[in-house]
Amino acid sequence: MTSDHAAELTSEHAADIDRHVRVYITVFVALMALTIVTVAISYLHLPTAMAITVALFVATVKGTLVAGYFMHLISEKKLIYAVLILTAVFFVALMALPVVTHSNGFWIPE
Amino acid sequence: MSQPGAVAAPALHGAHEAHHEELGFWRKYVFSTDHKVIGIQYAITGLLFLLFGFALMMLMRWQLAYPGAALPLIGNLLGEARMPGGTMLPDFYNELGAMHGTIMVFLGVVPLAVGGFGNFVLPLQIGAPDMAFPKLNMLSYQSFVLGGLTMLVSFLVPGGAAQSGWTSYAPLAIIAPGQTMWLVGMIFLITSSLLGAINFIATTIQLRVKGLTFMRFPFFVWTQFVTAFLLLLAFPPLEAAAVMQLMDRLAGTSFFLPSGLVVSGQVLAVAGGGNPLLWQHLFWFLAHPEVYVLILPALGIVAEIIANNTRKPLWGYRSMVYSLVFLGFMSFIVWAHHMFMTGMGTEMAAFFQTTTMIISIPSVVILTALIISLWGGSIRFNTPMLFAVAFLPMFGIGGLTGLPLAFNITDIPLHDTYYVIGHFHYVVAPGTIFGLFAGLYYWFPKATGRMMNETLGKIHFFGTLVCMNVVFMPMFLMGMAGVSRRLFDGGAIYDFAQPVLHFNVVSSWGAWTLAIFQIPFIFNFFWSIWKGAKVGDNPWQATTIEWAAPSPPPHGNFVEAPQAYRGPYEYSVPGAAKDFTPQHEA
Amino acid sequence: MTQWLGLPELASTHGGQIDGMVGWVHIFMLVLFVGWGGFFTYCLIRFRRSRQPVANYAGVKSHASSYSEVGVAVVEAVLLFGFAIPLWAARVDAMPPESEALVVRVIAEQFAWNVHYAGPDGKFGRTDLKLLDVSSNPLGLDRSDPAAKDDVTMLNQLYLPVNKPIIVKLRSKDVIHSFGVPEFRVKQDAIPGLTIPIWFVPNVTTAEMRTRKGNDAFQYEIACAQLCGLGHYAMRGFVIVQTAEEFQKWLAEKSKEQSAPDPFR
Amino acid sequence: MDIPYTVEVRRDTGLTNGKIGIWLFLASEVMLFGALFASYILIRVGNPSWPRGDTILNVPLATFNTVVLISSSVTMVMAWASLMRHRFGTFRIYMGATILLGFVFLVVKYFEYSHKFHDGLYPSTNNFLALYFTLTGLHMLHVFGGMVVNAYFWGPGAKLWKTNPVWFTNRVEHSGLFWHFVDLVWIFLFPVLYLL
Ligand code: HEA
Ligand code: HEA
Ligand code: CUA
Ligand SMILES: [Cu+2]
Repeated sequence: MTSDHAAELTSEHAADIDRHVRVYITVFVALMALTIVTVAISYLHLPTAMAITVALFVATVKGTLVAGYFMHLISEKKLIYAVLILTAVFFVALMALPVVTHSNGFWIPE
Repeated sequence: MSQPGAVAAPALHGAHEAHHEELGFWRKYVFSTDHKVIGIQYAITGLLFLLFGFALMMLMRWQLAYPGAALPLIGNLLGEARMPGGTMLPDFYNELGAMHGTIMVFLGVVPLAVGGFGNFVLPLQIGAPDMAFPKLNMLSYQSFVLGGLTMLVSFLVPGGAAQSGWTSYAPLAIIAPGQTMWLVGMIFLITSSLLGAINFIATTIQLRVKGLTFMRFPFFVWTQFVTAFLLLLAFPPLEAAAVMQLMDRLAGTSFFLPSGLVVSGQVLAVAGGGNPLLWQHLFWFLAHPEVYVLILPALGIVAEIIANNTRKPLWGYRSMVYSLVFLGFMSFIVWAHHMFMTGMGTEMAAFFQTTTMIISIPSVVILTALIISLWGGSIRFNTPMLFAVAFLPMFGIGGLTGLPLAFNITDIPLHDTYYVIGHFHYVVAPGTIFGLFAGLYYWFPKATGRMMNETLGKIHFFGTLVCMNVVFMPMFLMGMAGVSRRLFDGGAIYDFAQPVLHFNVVSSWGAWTLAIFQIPFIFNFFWSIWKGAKVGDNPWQATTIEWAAPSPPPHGNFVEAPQAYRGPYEYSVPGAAKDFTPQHEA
Repeated sequence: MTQWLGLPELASTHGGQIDGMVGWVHIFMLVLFVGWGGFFTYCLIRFRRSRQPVANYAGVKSHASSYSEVGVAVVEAVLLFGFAIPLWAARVDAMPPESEALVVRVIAEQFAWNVHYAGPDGKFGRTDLKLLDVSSNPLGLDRSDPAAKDDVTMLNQLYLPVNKPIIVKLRSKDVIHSFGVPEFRVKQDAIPGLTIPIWFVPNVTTAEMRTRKGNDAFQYEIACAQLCGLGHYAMRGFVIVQTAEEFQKWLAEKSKEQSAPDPFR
Repeated sequence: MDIPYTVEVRRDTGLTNGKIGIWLFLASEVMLFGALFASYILIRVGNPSWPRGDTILNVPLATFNTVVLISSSVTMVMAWASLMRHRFGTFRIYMGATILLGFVFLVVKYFEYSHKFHDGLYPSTNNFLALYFTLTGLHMLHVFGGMVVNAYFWGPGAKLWKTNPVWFTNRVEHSGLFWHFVDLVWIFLFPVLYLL
């Protein structure tokens, strides 16, 4: 048990923590920039479809940054990936739900 | 994270000799964090709710058998608002129906199968000292109790309990009285299940003992593991839906309310623009996986008991495990087979019919494997085994009658008739409930150190088996004749129902007799806690690790941490000294 | 062939296919149950402890089970792609053109079935929530609209001509109901906010069915199949199937009667 | 009796119980908000006309809040990093900042809400607002929850640092994971509700 403590602490010794911190700062700057970008774009009043794709794209990039670096997903254990992939699959099913509902009924909306 | 609030012996067990720091009654039995105590709390509460749900149903069965007739004695006790002069009012009937479904599913079977058996057995079977997050475990139970109380109290508030079915379909659920408490209760129950699921998965992955690889898991552990994933990922959408329905009821939103609703001549004053189908999608996205949550733990129990009492390994263990995982995965993409009559286009219908057909295959594989496991065995017919064996054909009937429902075209005459009621009761009542009874008889000695009485057990079994079929078999015939479910008068006003109406009487008497045959069980259960025959740690001569612990297991479960050296079901190994070779024996 | 299943008398053209399929599925189920059940019971008797004191570690060796499982899968696939999907497509996609069919609106409400015919002119009149009145005008039909002049509205009574495609346009005013007519093998939820068209061809008149059943009080019944509140159990309507002539006559009379300025309105 | 792998990692999974636990929890949260987003799409697609967020809501204010929440995420990781560097003092500062920023977020939201109510805009007004209030409301609950947990680790919970620094560091990391997730949800809520 104590050996595991040691393992844990030495694996992350000061040097690469400093590296981590530098990364966090860059990510922070990137996120700020992207935030400004989305808002700016929204003022261009693009056609809805366009606007949605752009906004969601930027949001996804931001999300990836947060998940990847702040949540350390770029260097996570396989097991966590497995759980998240499974979740992602069902998440997609959930997102498909409204689309199929609307595209595929033989009823006519009033 | 040491757990002071825990005890060696289960709550039920009076004098126990295990050494540990003495705690006050409350910390010991009520706010305990010991997985065994929590498991037993869950089990008892679940059983009581099962009994309550059954009681509600027996009231309904009176109205169904003798529509409009005053119910002697009990009738008048229930008050003018529900049964004036002993005759039932339609809204009370609807309350009973909705609450019977809700209670049986969410407050009866799930707590007993997952909360009870899962909590008590799973850590023992993987050789763990406790669950990974004992405090979370306690919270989960408390949240469940809160949910249960909310549901119970809802009978007493003005407007009464929910009366829109356990499916709580909008818009009815939004304009009808009673649903608010139901939704709040559901949110508690969902939270409870989510906490539980996290705990089960983490425990299974992290706390299994040395040498216990996934392919050495007892099948029961596998079923609990898959079940936990179903709960974890399918429940949140319903939680979201419940929140939205609450908003519709309390904040006047219209998530599920389209524009231009006219209720009893009055145009409904809401913004509109919502979609009633959204609720159905979100509900069934949970509720289909939920039905597998109801069956899988029972399947696991049955597998354990069959292996133990045939005295031979399960046949095709691997294929069973793969089927189980596949089944769990598929159960997320079949939900719309409950919505075939909502006007689906060809593609969507085709998709969901196909997935539903596909999902029936793994069930067939598992059941077949279990039946084949009997071949070549040396079968002991003790009470747990009787229930376990009876489970197979009963689930068979329930499962097979799922097939005509699974085809959109044949679902047309059968949808929302008693045929559906028959179908799922065969899987949940003589199916799941049998599995759970089997488990109770099987693990009772582990929890208390005492056996339940065999004779009473056999009476309980044969009585229950016969009555269950008397109750549910007629429902298929009524369904075929086209009698809708959720009918206050059991279909009495319809001409086309007349030829089958007498079956209502048959079912009802079946149900009441069924109740009588539960008395030996209830007596047996409590009597054996104190008076049952004392037995050793491994009365069934089983191989899985839970039997390595003393009965009842002390706090921390095992005297010294066990290890797994082989697969779970090494019975009658050729050349072995005795006819069982435990996993934990080097 | 499906009397043995206890399905109600059949009175629509497409119903035969449904019954046939219900029959075949149940035969399949029966085969499975008997097959598996047989093996099951044999095992219980043959391998009881007294007969088989020591278990056989290996158990079954043969792969027969895998074949039977494949068999099950194949049969299910046939039922699915051979029948279920095409038949449903026929129900949904092969809707006859409105010109060749009788179009009726059925508007469900707690707890009744409102029926709305376009009348001789074949045009449905305007309806408006504002004009709606529970007793006199449950549909909010605007009689001032020329198209509405000859419209016919009924309560819980659906008159239909025999052997003619019927398109029922289902609606609901309040909650979800379900329009089910057992003899026609028809069932469809009526969902507020949506208009759902379904079609069928009734091929047995009420009169004929009465003689067939030897019951001259017989009526085709509309049974609400979806829980819709207190009155769900009593949400019962009637379908009266007549010959084309009888129906035309009935419609003409009704239309005259209802378009006539009526002192009580 | 001790539960194994609460502090040290299990060799074959390379994880502690807590790490798995929190990620499983986040997985369920993904499905929760996923269902809400799905509902948003379905209801939006189902409506002939849908207002652009910025015609009803206050974009600058929300932009500010986005900045606040993202910054709080950074201070959160910094808090964890300082523990990894055994700098308890800096941890206290960063954690304090995180809680404070969360508080600022809630205050701003409070003003947004009360302003809406003042203009007679309620959840019942239309489905856009219904979704707006439900989604942001639920998100605010999460922010609040995160703040409570963080406050615990800033205050009483910090005692653990003395007795078992590794464990404390892990717990802070886990509460951080939750906090980042809440931030992540907002990153999607913001454009979806305000900009589209
Ligand atoms: C434990 C619960 C459970 C289980 C396991 C199942 C299993 C299945 N269910 Fe069921 N179902 C419910 C619970 C369950 N169901 C409930 C509660 C409802 C109603 C909800 C409501 O509306 O209130 C419902 C409703 C329901 C519907 C909607 C009906 C309608 O509303 O119109 C459909 C339609 O496809 C369906 C299909 C199936 C199928 C194909 C399976 C398949 O998984 C079955 C696969 C199994 C087999 C094919 C059996 C194999 C057997 C053998 C091989 C022979 C064995 C024989 C011997 C041993 C002798 N179910
Ligand atoms: C797990 C789920 C479950 C279970 C087990 C049951 C069990 C039973 N159900 Fe129910 N039922 C539902 C789930 C369930 N039901 C659902 C979801 C609906 C649909 C509701 C709706 O329409 O919305 C429904 C609807 C329903 C109807 C249709 C009502 C209607 O449509 O109007 C009927 C009718 O007879 C019925 C009957 C029964 C009967 C007789 C039992 C019997 O089998 C009961 C057997 C019970 C026991 C054997 C109890 C065992 C417990 C003990 C003996 C306790 C011991 C206690 C201690 C030791 C402390 N149920
Ligand atoms: Cu209308 Cu039930
Ligand atoms: Cu289902």
